[in-house]
Amino acid sequence: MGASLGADWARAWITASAEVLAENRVALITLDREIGDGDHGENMDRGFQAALGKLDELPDSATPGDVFKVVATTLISTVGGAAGPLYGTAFLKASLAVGAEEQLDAAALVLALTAARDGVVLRGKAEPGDKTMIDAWTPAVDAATAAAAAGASPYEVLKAAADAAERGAEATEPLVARKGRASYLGERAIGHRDPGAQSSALLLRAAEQVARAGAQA
Amino acid sequence: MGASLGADWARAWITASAEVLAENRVALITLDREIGDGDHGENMDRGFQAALGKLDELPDSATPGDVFKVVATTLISTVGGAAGPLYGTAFLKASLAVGAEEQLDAAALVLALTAARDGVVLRGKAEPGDKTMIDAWTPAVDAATAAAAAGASPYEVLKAAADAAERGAEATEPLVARKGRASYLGERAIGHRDPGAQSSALLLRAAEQVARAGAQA
Amino acid sequence: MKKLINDPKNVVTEAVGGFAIAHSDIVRAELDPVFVVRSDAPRAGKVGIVSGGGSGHEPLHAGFVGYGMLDAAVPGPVFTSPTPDPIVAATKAVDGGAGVLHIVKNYTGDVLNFETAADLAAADGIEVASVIVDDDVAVKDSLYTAGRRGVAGTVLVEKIAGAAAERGDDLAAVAAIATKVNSRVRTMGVALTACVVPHAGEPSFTLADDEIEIGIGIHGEPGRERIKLEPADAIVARLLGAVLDDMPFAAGEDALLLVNGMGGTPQVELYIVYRRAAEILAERGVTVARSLVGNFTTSLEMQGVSISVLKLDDELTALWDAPVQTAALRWGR
Amino acid sequence: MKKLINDPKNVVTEAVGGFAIAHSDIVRAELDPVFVVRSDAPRAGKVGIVSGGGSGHEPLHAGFVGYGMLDAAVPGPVFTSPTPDPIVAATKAVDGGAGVLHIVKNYTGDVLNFETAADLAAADGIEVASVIVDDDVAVKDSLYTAGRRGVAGTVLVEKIAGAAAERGDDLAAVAAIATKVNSRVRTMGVALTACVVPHAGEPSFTLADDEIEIGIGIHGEPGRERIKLEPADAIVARLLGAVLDDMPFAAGEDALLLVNGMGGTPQVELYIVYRRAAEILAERGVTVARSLVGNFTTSLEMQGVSISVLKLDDELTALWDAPVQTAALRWGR
Ligand SMILES: Nc1ncnc2c1ncn2[C@@H]1O[C@H](COP(=O)(O)OP(=O)(O)O)[C@@H](O)[C@H]1O
Ligand SMILES: Nc1ncnc2c1ncn2[C@@H]1O[C@H](COP(=O)(O)OP(=O)(O)O)[C@@H](O)[C@H]1O
Ligand SMILES: [Mg+2]
Ligand SMILES: [Mg+2]
Ligand SMILES: [Mg+2]
Ligand SMILES: [Mg+2]
Repeated sequence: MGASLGADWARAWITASAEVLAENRVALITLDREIGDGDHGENMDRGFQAALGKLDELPDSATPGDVFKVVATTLISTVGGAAGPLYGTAFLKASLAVGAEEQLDAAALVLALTAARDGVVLRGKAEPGDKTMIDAWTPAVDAATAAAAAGASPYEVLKAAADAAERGAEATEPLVARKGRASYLGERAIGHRDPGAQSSALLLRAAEQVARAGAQA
Repeated sequence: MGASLGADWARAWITASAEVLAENRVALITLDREIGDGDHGENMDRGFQAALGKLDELPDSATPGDVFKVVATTLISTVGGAAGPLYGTAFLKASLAVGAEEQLDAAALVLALTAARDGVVLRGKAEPGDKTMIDAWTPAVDAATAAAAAGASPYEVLKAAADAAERGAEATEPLVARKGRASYLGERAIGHRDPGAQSSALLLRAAEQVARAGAQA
Repeated sequence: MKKLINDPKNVVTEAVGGFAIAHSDIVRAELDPVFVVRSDAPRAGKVGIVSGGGSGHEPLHAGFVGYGMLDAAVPGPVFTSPTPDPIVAATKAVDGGAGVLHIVKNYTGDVLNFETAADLAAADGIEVASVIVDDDVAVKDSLYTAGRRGVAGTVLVEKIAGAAAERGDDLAAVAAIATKVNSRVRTMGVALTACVVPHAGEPSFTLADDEIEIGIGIHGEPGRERIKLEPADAIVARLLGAVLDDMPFAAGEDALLLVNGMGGTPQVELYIVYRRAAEILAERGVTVARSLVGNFTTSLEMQGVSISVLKLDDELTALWDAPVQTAALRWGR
Repeated sequence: MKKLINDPKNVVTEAVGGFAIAHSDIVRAELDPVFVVRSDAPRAGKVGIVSGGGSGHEPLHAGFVGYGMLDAAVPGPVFTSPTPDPIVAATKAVDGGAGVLHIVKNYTGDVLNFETAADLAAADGIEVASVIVDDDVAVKDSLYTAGRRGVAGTVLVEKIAGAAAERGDDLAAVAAIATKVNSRVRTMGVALTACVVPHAGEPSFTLADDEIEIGIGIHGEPGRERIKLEPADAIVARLLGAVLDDMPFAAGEDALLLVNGMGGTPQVELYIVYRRAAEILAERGVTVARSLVGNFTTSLEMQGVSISVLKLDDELTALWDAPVQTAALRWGR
């Protein structure tokens, strides 16, 4: 079963996400320039830097759900574009899913990931294969669910999610887009990775990495 | 003394000028782009093409002065820019200078060239060394005057003028401009030949060449 | 990247700040959160109209705030839709008790953020209606896209809805007029060059010296088709052809013809395009009853143009002609 | 060269043709010779005002033909002053018996061609006065140059002289007002990119990716100094500094601040420049009483900006505020 993940992990995740998004700012801008409007890296970087600032304002007693909630409202009020409402809703739904739990076990993580994904679908109406962040989230949720069912630890659940999200992001490359700006391009979107799927994979990888660091510590 | 030059020469001169300006259209545009606004070749080409068309409308009885006059009014009404009024005035004054003469001898040619140059100065107020077409015209007038005084033929007068105009055009290269658009550039005009001086040299060379062709025929 | 800017992060606030000083007779700007609002807002009993979206399309939208048009504009970062906060703040600032119309260009980001803002404003007791503008015929409106984009036709929706609000129409009526304009306007654009988003620092796409991009959007996103440069008349035939195929006109019908520069196109070129477009319409028996030529919905310094045609009727023509006093569109006062 | 044109030789006639259709409520165009004239010209008893010059500076001058401003505009080929013929024709077309004012930018070609036209019109019994505009402080006005160039300040001369003519001033008075405006306005510009003249097909100069040209004219001619790109605020300090050095203001004096785009500059950049210029004037105690921001005197698609400052007094302010109805400047009607 392994150690469950608490607020420390949640905070560390957001911190690590802000770092990885800052590092990948230009890469995400470049992906979005190719099939969108070139702002995704800027948007995500702005949002997670803002979220980082908000973490400090949380009381020591904050639960993982509290962390997700402040991230949600911060992303909604700082990111803008399509990604702002979508990621904002994802974190909001995840926050609701985990409630006031102090520690998240594998099952709770699966609930959170599933709620996040469902939130994005609720707002954005994308289906798998539409070449959106959903193409990272859906395989991630499936893999996490399967891992948890097979008795994986929280860390292993996140690892399964991150691995699947990365493959999912990669798998957007040959697709024609049916949602978001890339849908205007028709066939010309083929051969380019969806920036939102890529940022989703980066976020889930960060979640896994801080969990691993915690597990090793 | 050599053969004097009549209306045939005047017509042939304008025809040859139109040709040489069409050939040098891009070269003159390039010179003017460097220290002006890049239209001198276009302006001169437009004007002399129009003048060419007007030659046909002249009666067979037209004198050299009639030819110069129709060129003057055509240049004034088609060239525009600085060059239009200046060249227009030059041809107008030359036309007045030669009056109704059927044949121009060396002395008449010197009168015509001097009047043309004085017309340009009257309108443009440029002095030698100001890096304008005057830097081609003034040495041309001086050389023509000297040649005529030494008993040169009309063809030889034009040859002296053309040679001097070419040297004068070349000699504008190291100058700072004090008139026209190039004067806005200050020191940065140094190293560039004045486009109007260059077109003047081309015109005078054409005058010489058709006279030589006539002399040989 | 060569731009007359300071820190790329401050482009929008500095520009909005300058705009508000230059047009202080018409608007004032709020800077936290950022929005531009009529200096006389809220006007009691008048429906308020708010639009917004990513910056970089100026004069859209702030240039259209004023008498007879918008009550407020909410500029997001360059090419990024604003977040709900400033939209809510602008909505509150213009609510005169008769409700507020949101005019939203059809992009996922704009739609989602305005949606959230409308919910939040409604929770505060403000009646909000929303109209989505989607006039771009370059995009197929189908299950397989995010739907048509809102482009230059937005200006016509804003002007005409603004006139309806100014004459005292209620919220439902203003929303209905805006919807009607949107249903009767079609647009198609072309780009000759790309634009550079300040925070990106590099062009959004590259075109060879003899290539143009047909069906371009207004966000520096690539268009649908890349072709070799053609004479202006041939390009106009393509653009206007697509517009008229999508919305056929009967001979004798009236049109408003909008030739919109993308930002970096010289005015002579806009009028060369306008001339041929007007000729084609005349050849088809369509009367160009009203015209608008200029930079109204831009993509920063992009060179290119879009052609919009609005099918007029007497009501729309009268509302178009009604007085307007904004930074970018002004007549009748 | 990528442009929305057909044959480069037809750029001006096609653009003027399109302009006249688009603004047929205000102007009509003559095409042989080419000029644009108010549709109600000549107006009996009113001083006529004619301006003109090479094309490529649009909306200057045709965009300023209409009530309260110019009576006619004479566009030459791109960047080439018109010949006397169309100037004479335009002068005759607007003479309502009270004489005609020629507003001429100070370029050798414009001055000479307008001079000839004035002589010819006078020979036909029309009283003509001429005012030369030379507001560009980038050029030293000395024996060693052709004098200062006429640039964006021309718009202010045309607007204010136009208002004086519209209120019924006689020719001497209108010329005096125009001269007064010219004596109180100064301009300085910068280019980030060059422009391409259609018939030349190549840029007038080339700037490296990090270079800008200070003291640029409006004909794609190189400027006086080439420097490395700086933040907008630093560039504004240079331009406005040169303007104010040449025409110092005392604290408490009123200014009209014109930030003029060269054609290809996005509006956000113009307002960023405007903002800093207004700040600097405020720091010096100068009141920015009136403002104008936009593309008014352009160099085709050049990216860049010029800053003009006009020292206002009550008379000039009132004439500035007077109604104007042209394609490019309109208020009060
Ligand atoms: N309807 C949608 N459902 C899910 N994800 C979407 C949808 N529309 C866009 N996205 C995601 O948002 C990403 C773009 O985000 P961003 O560039 O920040 O916003 P914008 O497209 O407004 O510029 C896309 O790469 C895609 O993954
Ligand atoms: N005041 C002047 N006197 C004599 N020649 C002049 C004067 N001003 C300009 N020029 C000549 O005119 C030439 C430029 O002509 P052109 O390019 O056709 O006109 P513009 O300068 O109006 O574009 C210059 O190269 C110069 O030789
Ligand atoms: Mg994007
Ligand atoms: Mg020239
Ligand atoms: Mg965006
Ligand atoms: Mg010229």
